[in-house]
Amino acid sequence: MNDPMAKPKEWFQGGSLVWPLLGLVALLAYDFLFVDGFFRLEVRDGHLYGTLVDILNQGSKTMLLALGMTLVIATGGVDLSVGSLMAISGALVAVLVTQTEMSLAMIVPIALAATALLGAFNGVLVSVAGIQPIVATLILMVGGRGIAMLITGGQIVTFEHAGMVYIGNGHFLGLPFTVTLVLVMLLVTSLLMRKTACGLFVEAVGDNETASRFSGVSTRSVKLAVYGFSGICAGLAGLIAASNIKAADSSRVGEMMELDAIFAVVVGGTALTGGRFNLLGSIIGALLIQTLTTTMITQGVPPAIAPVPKAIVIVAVCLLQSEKFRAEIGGRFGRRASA
Amino acid sequence: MRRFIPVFATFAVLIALFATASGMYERFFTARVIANLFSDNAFLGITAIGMTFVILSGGIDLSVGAVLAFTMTFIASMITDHSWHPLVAIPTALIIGTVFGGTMGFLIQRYELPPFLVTLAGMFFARGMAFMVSSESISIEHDFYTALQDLKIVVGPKAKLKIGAVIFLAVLALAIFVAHWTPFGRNIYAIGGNESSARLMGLPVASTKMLIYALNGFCSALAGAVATLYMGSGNPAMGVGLELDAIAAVVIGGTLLTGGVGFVAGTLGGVLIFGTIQSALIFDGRLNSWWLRIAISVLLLIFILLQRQLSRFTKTSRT
Amino acid sequence: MADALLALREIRKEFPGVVALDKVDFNLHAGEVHAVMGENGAGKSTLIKVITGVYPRDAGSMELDGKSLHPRSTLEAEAAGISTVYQEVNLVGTLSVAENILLGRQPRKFGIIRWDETRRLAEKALARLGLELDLSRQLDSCSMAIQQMVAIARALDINARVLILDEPTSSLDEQETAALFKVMRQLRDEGLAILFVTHFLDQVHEISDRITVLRNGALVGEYKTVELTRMQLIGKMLGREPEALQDKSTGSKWAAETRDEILRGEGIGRKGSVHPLDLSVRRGEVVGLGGLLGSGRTETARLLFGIDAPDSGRVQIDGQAKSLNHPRKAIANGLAFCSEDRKGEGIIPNLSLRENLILAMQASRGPVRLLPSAEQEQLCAHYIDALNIKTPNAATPICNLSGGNQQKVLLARWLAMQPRLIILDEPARGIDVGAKAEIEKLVRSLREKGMAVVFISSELEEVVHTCDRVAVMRDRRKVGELSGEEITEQRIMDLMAHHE
Amino acid sequence: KPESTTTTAPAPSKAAPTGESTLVVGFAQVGAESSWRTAETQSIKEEAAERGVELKFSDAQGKQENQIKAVNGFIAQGVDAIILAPVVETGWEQVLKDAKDAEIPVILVDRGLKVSDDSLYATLIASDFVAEGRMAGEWLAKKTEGKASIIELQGTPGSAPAIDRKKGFADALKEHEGMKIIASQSGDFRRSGGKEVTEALLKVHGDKVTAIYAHNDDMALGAIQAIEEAGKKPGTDILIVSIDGVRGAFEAMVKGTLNCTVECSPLLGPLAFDAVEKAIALDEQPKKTIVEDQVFDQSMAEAVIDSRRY
Ligand SMILES: Nc1ncnc2c1ncn2[C@@H]1O[C@H](COP(=O)(O)OP(=O)(O)OP(=O)(O)O)[C@@H](O)[C@H]1O
Ligand SMILES: Nc1ncnc2c1ncn2[C@@H]1O[C@H](COP(=O)(O)OP(=O)(O)OP(=O)(O)O)[C@@H](O)[C@H]1O
Ligand SMILES: [Mg+2]
Ligand SMILES: [Mg+2]
Repeated sequence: MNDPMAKPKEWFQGGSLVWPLLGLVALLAYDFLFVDGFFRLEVRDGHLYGTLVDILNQGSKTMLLALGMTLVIATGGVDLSVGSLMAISGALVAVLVTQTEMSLAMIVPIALAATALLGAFNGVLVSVAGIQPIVATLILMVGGRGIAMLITGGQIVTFEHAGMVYIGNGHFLGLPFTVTLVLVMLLVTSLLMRKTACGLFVEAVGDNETASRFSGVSTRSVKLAVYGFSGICAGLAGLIAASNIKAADSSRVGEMMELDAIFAVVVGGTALTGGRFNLLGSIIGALLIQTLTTTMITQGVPPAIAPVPKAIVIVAVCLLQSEKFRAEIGGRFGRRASA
Repeated sequence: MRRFIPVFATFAVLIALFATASGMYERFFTARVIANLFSDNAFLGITAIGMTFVILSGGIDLSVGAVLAFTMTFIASMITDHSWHPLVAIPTALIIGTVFGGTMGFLIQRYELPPFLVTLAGMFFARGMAFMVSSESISIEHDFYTALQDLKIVVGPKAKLKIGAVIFLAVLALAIFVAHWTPFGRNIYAIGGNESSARLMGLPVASTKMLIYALNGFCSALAGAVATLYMGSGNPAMGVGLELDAIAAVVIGGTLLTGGVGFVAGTLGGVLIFGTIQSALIFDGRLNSWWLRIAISVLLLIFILLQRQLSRFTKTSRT
Repeated sequence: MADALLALREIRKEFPGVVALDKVDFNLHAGEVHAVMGENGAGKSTLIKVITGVYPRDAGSMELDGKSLHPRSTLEAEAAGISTVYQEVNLVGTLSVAENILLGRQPRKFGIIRWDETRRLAEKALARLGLELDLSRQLDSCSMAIQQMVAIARALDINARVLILDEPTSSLDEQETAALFKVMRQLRDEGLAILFVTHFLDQVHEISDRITVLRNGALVGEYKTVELTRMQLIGKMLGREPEALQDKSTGSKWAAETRDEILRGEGIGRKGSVHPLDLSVRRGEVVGLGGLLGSGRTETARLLFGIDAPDSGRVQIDGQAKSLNHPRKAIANGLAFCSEDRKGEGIIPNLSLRENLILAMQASRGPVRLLPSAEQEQLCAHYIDALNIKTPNAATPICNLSGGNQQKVLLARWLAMQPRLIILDEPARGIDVGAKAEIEKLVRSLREKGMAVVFISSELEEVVHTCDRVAVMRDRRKVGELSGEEITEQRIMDLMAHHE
Repeated sequence: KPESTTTTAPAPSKAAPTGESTLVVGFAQVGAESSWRTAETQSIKEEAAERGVELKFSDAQGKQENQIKAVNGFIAQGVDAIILAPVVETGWEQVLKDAKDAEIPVILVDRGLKVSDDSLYATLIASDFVAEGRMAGEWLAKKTEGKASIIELQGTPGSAPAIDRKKGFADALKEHEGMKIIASQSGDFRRSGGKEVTEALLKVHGDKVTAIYAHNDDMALGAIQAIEEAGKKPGTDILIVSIDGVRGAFEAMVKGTLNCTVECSPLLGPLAFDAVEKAIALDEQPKKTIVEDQVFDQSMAEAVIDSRRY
């Protein structure tokens, strides 16, 4: 396949972090110039305090979701159910924390196991039953929220459990604990992907599933694993979300977050068609979208029309990444059509 | 013939579903319920048809719900607040929708941007614009409009097809024709099947792709117009999540998200399966909010699996 | 000679890390068949893609009929009268055979496609190549050869002044090649200019009037075919004197009966694909599968490798019954399968050469024990050298390699596994003469070490030359088996064409 | 105190089911997006069970189109009456006409509709969202003596309560020069939304903020957490007033972190079914019943918290 257009949708090789980073920097530059106190950082009670810290903390959920989503997308799939899985893990934890004597060391694994299992269920639908990913995960997106509401009886279950509260509100090394959580997950995932053959298999399956299967890769297990992993990430994000507000809001938590996560992944350089992926890029993408949200809140953009600037930023970042666009604008990139 | 199996499977599933519901609920198997199925799902159906083309070409469009909302609000606002005549307001809205879709198509095609992101931006943009036109829902007061709304075809005892349903069916017929008997339609299939090949085969890939999104923008706007006829108002918050319903309907109808494979007629089946599940659950009325969600998903799952199983029957040896 | 219809001057094309074409001149005249020859990666396909506007050229000029030519897409090239069959079949697999032939040019009335007319025209286009196919069949479900024929039929059907064929015959058998040549001659006589690329030297001499040879992206020269002997041609392509390329030894004839049976299939078959057949392969033996297009050779290979599950019969490996229902199991039992469909079933396009090469090996090691990178590098270095793979480095995405080099990487993927039985389905597809000899040598040496080979090829000569035993297939049924001295082209052809 | 057309939400009736053939009533609910909403659903379900009415429940997941489908479904099914909690005010004309043609009375709960013809529905039992917003504003004005810098946490853009509660609050503020809304953002009626928005705005506006007005309690509860994390005392450093009167709000008031909530009672079941019965019997009834809203502040919280049912 030595022709340049065999993958026209491929938009740039997963690898270049320059463009999403540039988008993020541009946005931050805007904030620096126009938003008072955006960069103000102070130390309070031994930890950093400021808008930037909030962005890290609030963005942690999207970052975690984006980690799992990256792998799913790399296999050529997509996971719409992450928001509902967040609700389920939050609901489970809230109910277990308030109604049983179990320790957190038991509860958290239970919640994560549950979401991992449900994620794997997505994987089964996709790889064994052969249902298309969007629809397969749509099923759990609708039903999962039902399950979460079933667990909490449709109520908002509040808790005061110190350990649970710490996850989303505590501080570690002067930064929100969630930052550590994200970093650990990123590190573990990166190691798993680059120091074992998992990354190779994920990319191979996403790039050419048939050829991978013929080479002896167990495409089914790969898919089961990535959806399960996405479930775990969603579970963790759910824990943070619940901990953040010290409550499980099973009917609302995580709504629309799947779109944010997918956005983060794609902006970060992983093509929706599967194949090469870029974990760090997804994290940057998630930061970008959180910075945007926070900027709009602080800038007082009327909420009803807040989507408009969001749309503009998305398109701008996309165009920035488009080689063709850069060529057209820059001119000096020459007439070299992108390969 | 083999190519049609998934469509047959879809309709077989629909019939099975309908029969089950009819057995379970009194008054379900009536002309009225069937007519309602078309009237209530007309605007979903129209967006799903547009979406079918997009998906056949290997793309996706997340903006449909928001464009529908914008169109509704625009039409309502123009008629009620600015006293435009409906016959001016509706075509204007359709043109705006088409241009909007075409613009997204342009970005996707020209700069090779991922459709997912561009249409996501389109969704945000259109939603924001809908709220900019009006932050509240507006009712449409115009005699001509009321007259339009009252147009209906009586198809049985207490059963009537409202104007929306009629438009839906007309669009469906037209779409089937376009998909199968015009070069444009075939080019869509070719692009979805293998875009690089389509390009090397010398097909007009660029213009076709732009047209597809323009067409879908038109369909979304038309769906918006139909929705105003359905409800007599414009609501900027309407159609949240409609894109997912539309995509689901298309896929249940046997179209592959990878592009190139599927039928417009299948989409009708998908929409009706969706609508029937909803109707059946309304007839049941015993489930609370969470069981309702669980039931919808379980039913969807069952019928998707059934559809797949049926269409697998005759799978050719090589896949 | 009159002015050239298509004239290229000092064309240059560079890819990151590779100069694919450097100051290449090329003249194509009306009424000639002009062969472009060169090793894998010499730049033939790139030259073609520059002509048709797939790649913009970096420097140089092109003229068509005296007017300067600047196509920016194939659409424009086609409008200028250039019709092309690319090296990799570029058709839409999800559409029917008939549509693929006429896509974009369907006969219509008031803008409405006339399907009956479409089918009639498609039928006609195929008939010209002596082909009769089920027109409504989805192209995907047809074998590579048929796909290639359809692509050719499509290109011939376009009213063009220049016809470009990039390795059109790579998976065709002799009959179809003959049919194609007949049409080519006819078109040439009608005044068409035909650019033809192939690695089959016989074909070059049979059909072409002139030859342009490329080496490493540079022009070696333009010659009249009649003035260039086969050996000279090879010399020009390789840039050195051809040594004993035609190592005539047919390998050691193994005393087959004394060898252990590695694989034994009894009555294996699958409804709708192959009729139950017996097949056994012994250690150190090369078993050929002969047959015409669509005779079921590939299908048989797929059954053996567990891609399609057989629904009758049983398979024994080393005398033990095994159920091979997934390639993974087949691989675990020492089998390997090099598919004929390089693009669809072989390469992982965006991954690097290295990742493509180690994929099968890594898959059998499981996800945890990553092959140490030193070992990976060593493997790559070894095979890049052994198979003479032309690439900037092992990290290059495989989709940037030329077709033949991709094929070599895939072979390396399997050879690295040191399988006990390898199934090679058209392994020589798109491989240059030098490489072909290399691969043959390699296979022989592996056989020496006891590897068994199932060999599928449309080139009878190659089959005769390589195989210890040949199972001949017709209509997806095994119709006979030849061994030892019985293996001659004539005998195989007789069996294939059903006089027993 | 109550005016003739206003009433406080009564306790559920204990009347035994009547022995006649059971009534079938369809209830087209918006969704289950907040604790207030689930309390309303609960109230109607309990009352139906209490009266032996067969209730057909439909959850529209927040979408008007689904609600219309539900009403159409109820009509096709031939229910005796329909209770509708409309998600927005317009767009009901057609489906209500169909109901009327089928002679099925429609009882609207919790907000009114804009229809050209009043006879399309039997009666409306509703809270006055504008009044709620006004009451919250007036309370805050009194408490701060007309001087405040306020952050407003809006509900979901486009939803009727968000629009009306914003309007009412703004009305109340008109009379007080010193009261300014310095920022107004949507928290989407969510606890997490309330927290995120407050968190961000406190960073920007710092010590200027003296009060927060939230369109529902959930957002206020989120805001309280954000204030605490910013090292301030909610309820003292920053006054917080919200609407709905869910249990969590009362608990917060007892703790002193919330200052005031305006009750908007979701316990409409008994009233709704009274109206249903009257409508079926074709009895006279007022076209509109406003459920009176009550302002609760910290001083009353302790006393009433145990009697809160949602
Ligand atoms: N898209 C591309 N990006 C980078 N390098 C490329 C690309 N296409 C081709 N090349 C390189 O250009 C050189 C010439 O390739 P080309 O495909 O023209 O060879 P070829 O003569 O057709 O060989 P073959 O006989 O194997 O088909 C090769 O080294 C190849 O690796
Ligand atoms: N003339 C034909 N008409 C219709 N279908 C055909 C024809 N020839 C082959 N096929 C189908 O193509 C598929 C591929 O056959 P297969 O690949 O096994 O053949 P093969 O012997 O390997 O030939 P090839 O040289 O084409 O690879 C089979 O499903 C076969 O039914
Ligand atoms: Mg080539
Ligand atoms: Mg074959």
